[in-house]
Amino acid sequence: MLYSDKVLEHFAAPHNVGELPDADGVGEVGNAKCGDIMKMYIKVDDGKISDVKFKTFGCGAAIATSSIATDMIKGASIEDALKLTNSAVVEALDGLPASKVHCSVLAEQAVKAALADYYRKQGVDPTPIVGEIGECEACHNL
Amino acid sequence: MMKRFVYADNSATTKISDAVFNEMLPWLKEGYGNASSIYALGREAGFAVERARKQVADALGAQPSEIYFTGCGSESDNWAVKGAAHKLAAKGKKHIITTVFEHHAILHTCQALEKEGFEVTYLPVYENGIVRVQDVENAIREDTALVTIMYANNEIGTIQPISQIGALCREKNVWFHTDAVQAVGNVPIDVKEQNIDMLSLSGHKIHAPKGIGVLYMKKGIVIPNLIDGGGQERGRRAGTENVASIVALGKAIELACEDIPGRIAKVSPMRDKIIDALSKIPYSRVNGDRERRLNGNVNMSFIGAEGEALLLSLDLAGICASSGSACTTGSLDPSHVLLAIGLSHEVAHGSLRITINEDNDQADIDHIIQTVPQVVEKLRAMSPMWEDLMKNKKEVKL
Amino acid sequence: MMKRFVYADNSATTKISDAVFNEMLPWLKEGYGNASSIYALGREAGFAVERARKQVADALGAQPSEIYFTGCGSESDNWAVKGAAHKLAAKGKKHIITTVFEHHAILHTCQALEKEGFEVTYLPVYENGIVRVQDVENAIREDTALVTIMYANNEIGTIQPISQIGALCREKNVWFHTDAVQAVGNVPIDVKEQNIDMLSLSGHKIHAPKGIGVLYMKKGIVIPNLIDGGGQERGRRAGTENVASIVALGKAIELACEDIPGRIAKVSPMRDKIIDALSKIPYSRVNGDRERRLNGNVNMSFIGAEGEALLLSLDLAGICASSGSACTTGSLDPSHVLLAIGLSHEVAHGSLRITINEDNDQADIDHIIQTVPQVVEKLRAMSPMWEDLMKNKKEVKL
Ligand SMILES: Cc1ncc(COP(=O)(O)O)c(C=O)c1O
Ligand SMILES: Cc1ncc(COP(=O)(O)O)c(C=O)c1O
Ligand code: FES
Ligand code: FES
Repeated sequence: MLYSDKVLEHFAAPHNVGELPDADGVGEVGNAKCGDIMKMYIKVDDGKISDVKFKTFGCGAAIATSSIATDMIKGASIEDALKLTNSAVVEALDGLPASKVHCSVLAEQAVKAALADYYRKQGVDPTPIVGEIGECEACHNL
Repeated sequence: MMKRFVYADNSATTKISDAVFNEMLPWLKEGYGNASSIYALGREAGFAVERARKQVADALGAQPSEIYFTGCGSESDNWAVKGAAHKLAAKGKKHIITTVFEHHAILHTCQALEKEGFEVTYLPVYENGIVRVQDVENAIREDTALVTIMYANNEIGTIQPISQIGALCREKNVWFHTDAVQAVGNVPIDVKEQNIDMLSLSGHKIHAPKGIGVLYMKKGIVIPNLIDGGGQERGRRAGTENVASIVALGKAIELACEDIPGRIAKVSPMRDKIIDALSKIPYSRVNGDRERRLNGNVNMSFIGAEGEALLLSLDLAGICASSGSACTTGSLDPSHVLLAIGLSHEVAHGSLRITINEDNDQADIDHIIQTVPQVVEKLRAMSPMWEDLMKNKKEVKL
Repeated sequence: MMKRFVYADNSATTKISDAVFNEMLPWLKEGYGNASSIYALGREAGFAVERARKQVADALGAQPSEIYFTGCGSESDNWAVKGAAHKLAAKGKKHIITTVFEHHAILHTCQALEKEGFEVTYLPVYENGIVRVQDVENAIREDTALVTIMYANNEIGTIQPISQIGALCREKNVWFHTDAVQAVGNVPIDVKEQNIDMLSLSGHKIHAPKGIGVLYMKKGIVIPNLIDGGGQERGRRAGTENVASIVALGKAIELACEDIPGRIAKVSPMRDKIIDALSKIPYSRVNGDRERRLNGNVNMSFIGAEGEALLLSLDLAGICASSGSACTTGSLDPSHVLLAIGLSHEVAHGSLRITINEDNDQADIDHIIQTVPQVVEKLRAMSPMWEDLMKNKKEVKL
C-alpha cells in the first residue's frame, strides 16, 4: 500500500479533529460495515464556512482525506465548498492508492452532507443545491 | 512516545537470521554454479542442495527424496491441491475438503478448481477457530480426493488437530495435505507419525529469505507438475535450483526445529503478557482459542478503532503489526478468518495482529503494552462509531 | 596445464555482479519488511519492488503494469503457455504453435497440454537452427490459440526472427509469446514495436540471483493464474514478494540493457576467435547459424570425443562449460536441439557449448583455445570410435 508523504502527514497529525457543539450543519456518511464513517460539523458566518471539525472511523486515507477536506473548505464560501470534488482532495494529498479512492469520495460526500444539513436547518430544501448524496456505490453492494 | 523499533509482524515475514545469512552468502557470491552441472563449481552447489534437502527432511521426519523445493509457500499449496485434484479427477474423485479460514493460497486455489468443476466443502471453524475432526469425518465421501487443512492459522494462530485428521484420512484412504507455513518451528511435526501425505512450508517465515518454499510429498504420491521443464527436483519441479535460498532454508529449518519447547517456553509468556494487558482495554476481545494457539500470536479487536489506522499509528511509534481490517487489503471485506469465527464486520475492522518471536524481548513487550492502549484511545476519540457506542446510540456484539 | 579458472557456462547461469549484489544486500538484511505491509519497513520494500518493475518495463519497452514477477524463467514459461491455452480453450482454440527446439520449460509444458487434449505443432528449425516465418504462417489455423517461439536458443544461440513472427501474429490475431531468457541483454528488445504479447525472462542469466523471473503480459491479456493466493502482483501471482531478488533483477536488467551494442562489440570477437580456432580441429563442426547467434555462444561438435568426458577434462583445466551429450543429462538421448538441426546421435554426443560474456577476457579465450584441442585429442586417442573413423572403418556425416 503506497501512501504519499502528504497522506501520512495528515494522518499523523490530522487537522480539525473534533466536534462543534454549536454547529450549523452536521453530516454523517458511510457505514461501519465497510469500515468507513465520516462525520463533519460546520459553522457558517456570512455565507462562509468559518469553522469545521470532523470525526472519522476509517483507514489512514479516510482520516487524511477528512483532514485535508476540512482544510480546503475552512474559510471558503459555501459555493466554493460545494464545488469540492474527491479528485481535488486526492490531488491535494499527492495521490491515493487506487483502492483508497473511495475514501476520498466519502470526504466529498461528508462536506455535502454537512451543507445539506445546514440548508435544511435554514428551512431550504438542499436537494436542488447540493444534489442527492447517495451511498458510496461500493458500500451499497455490501 | 519512546523511540524504539519493535518488529511484531513475524507471521507476515521474518528477518533473515545472521546464522542463515552467513550460510547462504557463499552461494550468492563465489558458489554461483548451476547445481545440475558437472564441473566442480556445479557439483558443490548440487551437494549443498542435497544437504539442505536432508535438513528439511530431518526436521519433518521425512526422507530427503520426499522433499521438493519450490518458489514459495503459495506455489507449494497450489501444486499440492491442484495436482492432487487433477490426479484424482482421473479416478472420478472430484471432491475436496478444506476449511473456511485457510490462507488464500489454498482458498483461491479451491475456488479456481470449483470453476473447473470440482466440488469443495468448506468446513466451519467455530468461535475458537478450530476445525472439528467429526466434521471432517462427516464430510468425507466416496469421491473425496483430498483433505487440505492448515496446521496453524496465519491470522489468529489457532492450531488444528492435525494428528487426528491425519489418522482419519489414512483410515478413510483419502490424501491429506496440510499448509504448515505458520506451524513449522512452532509445533513439533512428524509427517510419518501424523499421517501427513503432503505438507507446504515457506522459508521466509522461519528466518530464511523470501521466495523459497518446500512441498513434502510422501513416497508414492505422484501428481502432475505445476511447473514443467528441466529435470530439476527429480523432474517434478523445473527451474535452475535456487541454491543460496535452498541452503538458507535448510539451515533455517534446522535451527527452527532444534528446540521448539524452548521457543514455546520463551515466547508464549510474552504473548500472554500482551494479551492480558491489552484485554484491559474496554470493548476489546481476543480472537481465537487462547490455549491452542501459536506461541507468538496475539489477535485482538478493539471496537471503534479501525485496523489500518491502528497500524499506521503503531508504525509512528515504531511498532510493525498487521490487521484483518478490510482497509488494509484494499478490499471491502475484512479478513475472512475473523468473519469465519463469527465476528461482525464492525468488530473485524478493529482488529490487530501482533506476532512476536524469540528475537523480541521484554522491552519490546512493554513498548507494545504501553503504546497500543494510547493509540486505541486516540483513534476512538476521533471515531463517530465510538461516540455512538458511548452515547448508547449503538449496540455492538463483541 | 595452466592453473586458471575460466567460467564459460554463462548460458546456464551467471555470477551475481557486484553492482547487483550491493543493490540487493540491504533487502536481505535490514529491509526485510513485507512489501504489501503498510508500516514504513513494508512501504519501503513496496517502493523498491515498484522501482524494479519500472526498470524491467523500461528495458523491454513495456509499461510497469505489464510486468509480473515470478519465481523463475520456467514458471514464466509455464504460466504463459498453460494460461493462454486454458484461457483460449474456452473459445474453442486448442491449437498451439511452437518449435522443436524450445527449452524444456516450453516443450514439456506443451506435452502436458497435449495430454489434456490440446494440439501442438512443432515447427522445424532447419540446419541453421532458425525457424522460418513462412512455416509459422502456414501453421496458423482458425483455432490457433498461441504461437510460442524462443527469442534465442539456449544451446546453439541462434536468434529467431521475432519481429517478423510478432507482426504476423498481430496480423492473424493470434497471441504471441516468446521465451527471451537467453536473449535479454544480448539483443535489443521492444515488446511494443515487435508485437510481443507475452515474454519470459530469468534473473540468473543476467547476473541477478537464481529463483526470480518475469512474465511480461501486454495490457489486455488476461490468463488464469498459475499460482493463486494473496493479492500480490495485482492478484495475478501470489506469494510474498521476493523483494531482494526483485530489486536485484531490476538492477541487473538495467545494466544488461544499457549498452547492448557495446557488449556485442566486445564479446562477439572473442566468440569468433574461439570458433575460428577450434574449427581447425579436424572432424569438428559449428552448430547453428554463424551470424544470427548470441554474441557469447560457441557450440561445436568434435567427433569421437564424448561430451561429458570433455567437460570433466575441461573442468580439470579450470574451464566450466556444457554439452548436449546425453551423458551429461543422465538421459539416453542427446540434446533435442542438436538433433533438431540434423545432427546424428554420434555427432551430438561429441558436442561442447562454451558461453562467454563481458566478464571474460583474452586470457580466458586463450586458455580455452589452448585447452580444448588438447582435451579433444586426449579423448580421441582413447576412443574406439575415433579409431574406426581413422581406419576408414566408419563414416560419419558432420
Ligand atoms: C531458453 C530458456 N528458457 C527457460 C529457462 C529456465 O529458466 P529458469 O532456470 O530461471 O527456470 C532457461 C534456463 O534454464 C533457458 O535457457
Ligand atoms: C498459512 C500460510 N500459507 C501460505 C502462505 C504463503 O507463503 P508465501 O508467501 O511464501 O507464498 C502464508 C504466508 O504468506 C501463510 O501464512
Ligand atoms: S476507510 Fe476503509 S479503505 Fe479507507
Ligand atoms: S463508504 Fe463504504 S465502501 Fe465507500
